[in-house]
Amino acid sequence: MSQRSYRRREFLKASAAATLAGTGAFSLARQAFAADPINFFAWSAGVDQVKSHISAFEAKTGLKVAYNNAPWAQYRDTLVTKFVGRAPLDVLWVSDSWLPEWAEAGWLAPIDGYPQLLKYNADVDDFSTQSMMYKGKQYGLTYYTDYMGFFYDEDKLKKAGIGAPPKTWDEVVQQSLKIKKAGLAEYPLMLSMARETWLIEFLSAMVFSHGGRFVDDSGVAVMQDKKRGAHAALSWIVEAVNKHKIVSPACVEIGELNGLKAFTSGNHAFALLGRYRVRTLNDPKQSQIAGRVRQALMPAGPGGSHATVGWNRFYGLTSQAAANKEKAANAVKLIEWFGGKADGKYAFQKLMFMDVGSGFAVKPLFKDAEIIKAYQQYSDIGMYERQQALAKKKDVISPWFGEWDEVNGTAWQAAIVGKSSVDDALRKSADSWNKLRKQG
Amino acid sequence: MKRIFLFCASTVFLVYVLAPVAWLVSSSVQQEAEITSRPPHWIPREPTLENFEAIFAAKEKQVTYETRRQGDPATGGYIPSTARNLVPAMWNSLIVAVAVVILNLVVSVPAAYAMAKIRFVGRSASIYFMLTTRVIPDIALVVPFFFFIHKLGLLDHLGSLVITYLAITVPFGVFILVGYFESLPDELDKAARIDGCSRLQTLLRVYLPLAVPSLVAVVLFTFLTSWNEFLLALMFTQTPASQTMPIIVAAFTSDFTISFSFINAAGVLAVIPPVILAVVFERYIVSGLTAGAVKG
Amino acid sequence: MARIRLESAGKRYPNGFAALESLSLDIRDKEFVVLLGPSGCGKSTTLNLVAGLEELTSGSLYFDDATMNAVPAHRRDVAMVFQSYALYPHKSVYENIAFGLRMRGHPAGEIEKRVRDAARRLEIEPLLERRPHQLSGGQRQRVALGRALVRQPAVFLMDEPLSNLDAALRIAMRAEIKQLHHTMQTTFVYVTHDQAEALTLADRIVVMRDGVIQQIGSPEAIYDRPRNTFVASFLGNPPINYLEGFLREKENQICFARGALSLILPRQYSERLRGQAGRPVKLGLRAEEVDEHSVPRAGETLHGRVSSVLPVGSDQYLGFEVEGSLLFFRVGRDLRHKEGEHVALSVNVNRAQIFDASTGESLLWDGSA
Amino acid sequence: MSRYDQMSALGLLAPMLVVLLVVAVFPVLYSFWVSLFDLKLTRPHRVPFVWLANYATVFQDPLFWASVWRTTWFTVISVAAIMVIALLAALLLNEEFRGRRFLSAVLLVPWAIPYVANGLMWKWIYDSGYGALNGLLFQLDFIDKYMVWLGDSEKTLALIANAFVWKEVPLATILILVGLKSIPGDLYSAARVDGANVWRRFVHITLPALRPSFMLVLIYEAMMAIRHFDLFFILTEGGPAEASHVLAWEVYVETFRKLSFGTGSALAYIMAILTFLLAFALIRALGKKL
Repeated sequence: MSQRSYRRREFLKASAAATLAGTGAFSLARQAFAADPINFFAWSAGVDQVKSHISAFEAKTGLKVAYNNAPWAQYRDTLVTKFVGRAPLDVLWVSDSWLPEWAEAGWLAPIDGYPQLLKYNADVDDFSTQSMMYKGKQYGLTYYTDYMGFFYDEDKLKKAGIGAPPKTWDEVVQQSLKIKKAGLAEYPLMLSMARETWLIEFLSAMVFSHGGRFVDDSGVAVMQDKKRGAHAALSWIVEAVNKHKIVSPACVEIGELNGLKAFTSGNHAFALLGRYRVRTLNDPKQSQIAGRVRQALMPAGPGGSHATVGWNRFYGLTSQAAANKEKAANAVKLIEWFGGKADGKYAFQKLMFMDVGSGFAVKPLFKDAEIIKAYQQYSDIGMYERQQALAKKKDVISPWFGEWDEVNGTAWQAAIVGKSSVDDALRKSADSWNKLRKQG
Repeated sequence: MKRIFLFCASTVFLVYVLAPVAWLVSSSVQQEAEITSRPPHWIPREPTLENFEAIFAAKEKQVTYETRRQGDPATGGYIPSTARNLVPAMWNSLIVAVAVVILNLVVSVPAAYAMAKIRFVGRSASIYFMLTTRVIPDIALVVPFFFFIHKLGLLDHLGSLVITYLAITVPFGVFILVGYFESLPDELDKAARIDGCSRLQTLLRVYLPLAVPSLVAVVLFTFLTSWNEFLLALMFTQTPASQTMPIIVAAFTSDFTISFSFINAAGVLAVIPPVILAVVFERYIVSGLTAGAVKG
Repeated sequence: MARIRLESAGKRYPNGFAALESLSLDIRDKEFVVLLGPSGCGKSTTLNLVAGLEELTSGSLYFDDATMNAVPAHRRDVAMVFQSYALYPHKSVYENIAFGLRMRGHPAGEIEKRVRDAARRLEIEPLLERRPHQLSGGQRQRVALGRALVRQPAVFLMDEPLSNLDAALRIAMRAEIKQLHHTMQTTFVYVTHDQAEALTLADRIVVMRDGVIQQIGSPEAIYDRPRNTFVASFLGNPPINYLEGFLREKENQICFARGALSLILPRQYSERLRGQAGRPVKLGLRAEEVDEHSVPRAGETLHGRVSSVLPVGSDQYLGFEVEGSLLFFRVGRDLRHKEGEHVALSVNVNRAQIFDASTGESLLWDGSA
Repeated sequence: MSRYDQMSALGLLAPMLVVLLVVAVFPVLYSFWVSLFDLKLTRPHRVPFVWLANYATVFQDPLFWASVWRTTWFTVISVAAIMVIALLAALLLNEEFRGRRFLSAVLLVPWAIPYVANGLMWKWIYDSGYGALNGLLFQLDFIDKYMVWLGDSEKTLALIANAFVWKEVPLATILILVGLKSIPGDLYSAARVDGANVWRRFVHITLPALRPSFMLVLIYEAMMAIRHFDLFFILTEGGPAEASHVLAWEVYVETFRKLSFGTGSALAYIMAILTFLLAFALIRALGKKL
């Protein structure tokens, strides 16, 4: 054996071991995919409801659905990674917040070419349909529509000698101080100001009820304008935390979920929460203040109204599915099954409402006797409708929303914890908006 | 006098280390009503294992209108629908960790032996190179890794984690092993060569059996690093098929409606395997690290 | 069984340090050669080159007629014993000894037999199942020897194998190694810095310094006819004494002169030293070359003062001041001198060495081994 | 050294070199390349080459400098606390007493715990509504009402640092313990003969002998603190406001929240270089060769 071949063999022995081990690991990791199912991705809400409805769909059509979900908090990151990585994905839940961003990036396809889907617009609240439009095209069918509601603990108000819930934010301060004084709650108002996806909805509700806007109709930032409601809204929060001490300084670390829990354990008298949470609030199994929670119209700021923010989550169709005729046809069937009628009924919307309490935007269901009966058990359907009529869609939805939202959330928090003045915070947020807008 | 002092110091130390964990365990077996009491119940009055049962009992099954669980996940005792992902995620973590451990050893053992025992041209350069790569913060690797993993088509695959974890574990493994090999006498190397071993045989038949303490230490370090890694897994895995334990646990903290005690239960489960490993192999960690570490 | 030849062997490290410049050495088959020198002289490097643990950067190495330059250690038929024994701590004594045979693919039966034989011969049979850490230093040394000898190699290399043993054991092991060489009938290359070991064991000694061979020769030749002061100083205990002075010729006799001292050098030196009167030289006198019993004769006597008397059991060392220089002699213990006493000592001029005062080269060197 | 050794060394090193080239060197170079583009994932169709504009953007952003400062602060307090606690723990474990083995096994618990679990554990301890910290202080009468912890921007960084320190102390303790064990006992005996008391022995023998261990702990823990991400993600997401917006979080937000890979890469690159310089400076300043 020559020297050279000898050395080579040594070398090969060493490296072969490494290679073998490497390939072994990857084959282990690789997942086998079933033959072309409809890939459906959602956040982890109503999982059992979705699954049961899928089972019915599969039984009916013979198609297979690969359903996966991710937590709401990681949903956007996850989906963007999937889009960029071209992971197989056909139908997905989309939040109105992300529509411009995802449509601009070419990840979502409009559904204008599918009359079998568009026909459902006739049954849907116009406000909800508008939330699914971007640049004149419609990108889906609604999965759930809801708004930010104002809730109060009737017992605490009575004990503090308060007859009626507050109509204005000033009254919220006065009543809170009374409740505080009576020792009924340290921080009467639960306001969740943690940095999470919910924050923009809380902020929008505050701004809209103060008669304000973040941006005007032409898309120019107006939040920094002292005469507009955003300034008043933030000033009110800052005073509520730092001057009146009716909102906990911990609000910047309390997310929507923890806020909900704090409210259900009876720590607060007032709360801003998604309307659908009222079911939990009045459920004796989950809430210590069950049966005592009432909804009131969003308090109005000076010069404001009882307006609140409404939102929409919908079924979207990916561009990769739209590009393939067969895939698109199957995906559209699934969208219709969920977002439209299944077997001639709005079955899924009703299922979600009955099981979970999720809001819907298909108007015929408002007349559904079972739904009315179910809702009246824990809340007032009249109030539900009155407030929903005053809901507005978020005005900051844009392709650069995600990036701006980071800056904006930080700025509001900075003002709340006293690290920045209200003026500076809003100016910073507005500057960021205008800069991003210019960059496109 | 000294005994008393040592006793007090040990107690302070024990409390510092164990109290937070004890609180985590205590919280994991409390019911939701109890866990929200103020001040907290340090010892649960009505301990329950329902969180753990939910995690292990949860099985993937056909869900129809009839078998669906009604109500928000909340009404099911605050146990999220994703509870069933935890056990598979622990399997994922295990698979990744084992694969990384094996590959790491295959890569770093020969390299460490060469650096410690062979005086070759480029020896110090390769040592510096290896150490330099350790200094790069892993978050700086995320973007290039992302494109790299994307190119390989491994996004949302365990393979992406195996590859990227090598980047963060190999330099450390080599570092520890080089130190340990250097502490073993050179003459053993010579003796083995004279006895007829090639370099590879010298490594496998003489040094490897002698390096067991540091091998165990490297295996443990690598295993725990992989098992515990969060940032890269957060970036490169998106579905339960490939998500590892830390991702699923972190996801619980941001789920819609979830009980505090459930999160703590998930935390307890995440903690148990690595803690058992570490405590069982405690002896090796210290002795395996020593030779490498002091030399630096 | 092999003849080992190094031709102009050089070893230069990447950092530029030259351990060996150009070394030529021809070791005969079955010869016992000792490489002797202080640390850093290149003796271990030479051994490693022969073993294949290091590679020549210039020149050639042959085993018999085969070039070995690029053959790695594990493919050479050599065995080696190390100063630290280098036993495998994780293997039993048996496995330590058997390992080399296993690696070379000997059949199991033969391995068993050879290991048993070696163990019997080295009287370590009862230890075979032990681990190295359960052995004494001497036992480890035997195991290390056993590991080398079972191989029945063509070349048997030893790198300071006895340095870690205590003095008594060292003497005993020397005898055993010598015995081993006789029975094994193979080529031994032995590295040491201990001149006594070299003198006891070697067929030929190679004295090295700074990577250069100073002298090669039989122990007697090296001891009696050192080529230079370095070699002369390195062997002998207590070391050789030097007196600086001049050569002088009178009455057809050649003398060494220093001050009042004049020693008549033996006749057989005349041929080499004639005609160099006045040349500055160093006289080398080994410590044992005093003859305390003979009557002092002119030209063979040192007159001086006893400055110290150091008994060392069987002998005593005498510190002796002559012409302003201090010399040490080894004399019998029955010779009763006192410190400060002036005496005359008769020296054996027939074994005196003459070196050039500046270069240290022997003026008696005739190039013979 | 021989040609055989040279070749076999390369052969043995090859797998590591390949791995590190692929998973460390290539990414670092590629990262620089990416940082020269205005690359936003949400705008996949337009990716202009912008030279060093991303770096200019980063350096002009006050948030960047603020996060550098916060990272420095976090690192300094964390490493200082780790060194002190680990030294005390190591001195304790260096004594011989019953239960020492148990204690050193327990010591490893925080080290083995995943950061995510560590994070949610401390988040729950710090919880302003039901957390153990409030509960304990309240029961001991140190506070008369529940306090806000992580939500208080004055306390956030220190609280996160505490969680970090808790988890990092074990490894640092082991490293220092190893140093302690390597001090020859003769030194202490000699000092005792010379009449040095406990404190003087500690100052004149123990501390100087621990220098290499301290160096290692200092460099290692500083590197870990600078790059630390997990706790910031789990505990505060950089908040409240910007109170815990450190460099690693900034990189994350820029890259994966804003999906701006160009500026994200520039930031990551700057961070890598800063880390590298710091490691280098520490090694040089403290005169230890690696």
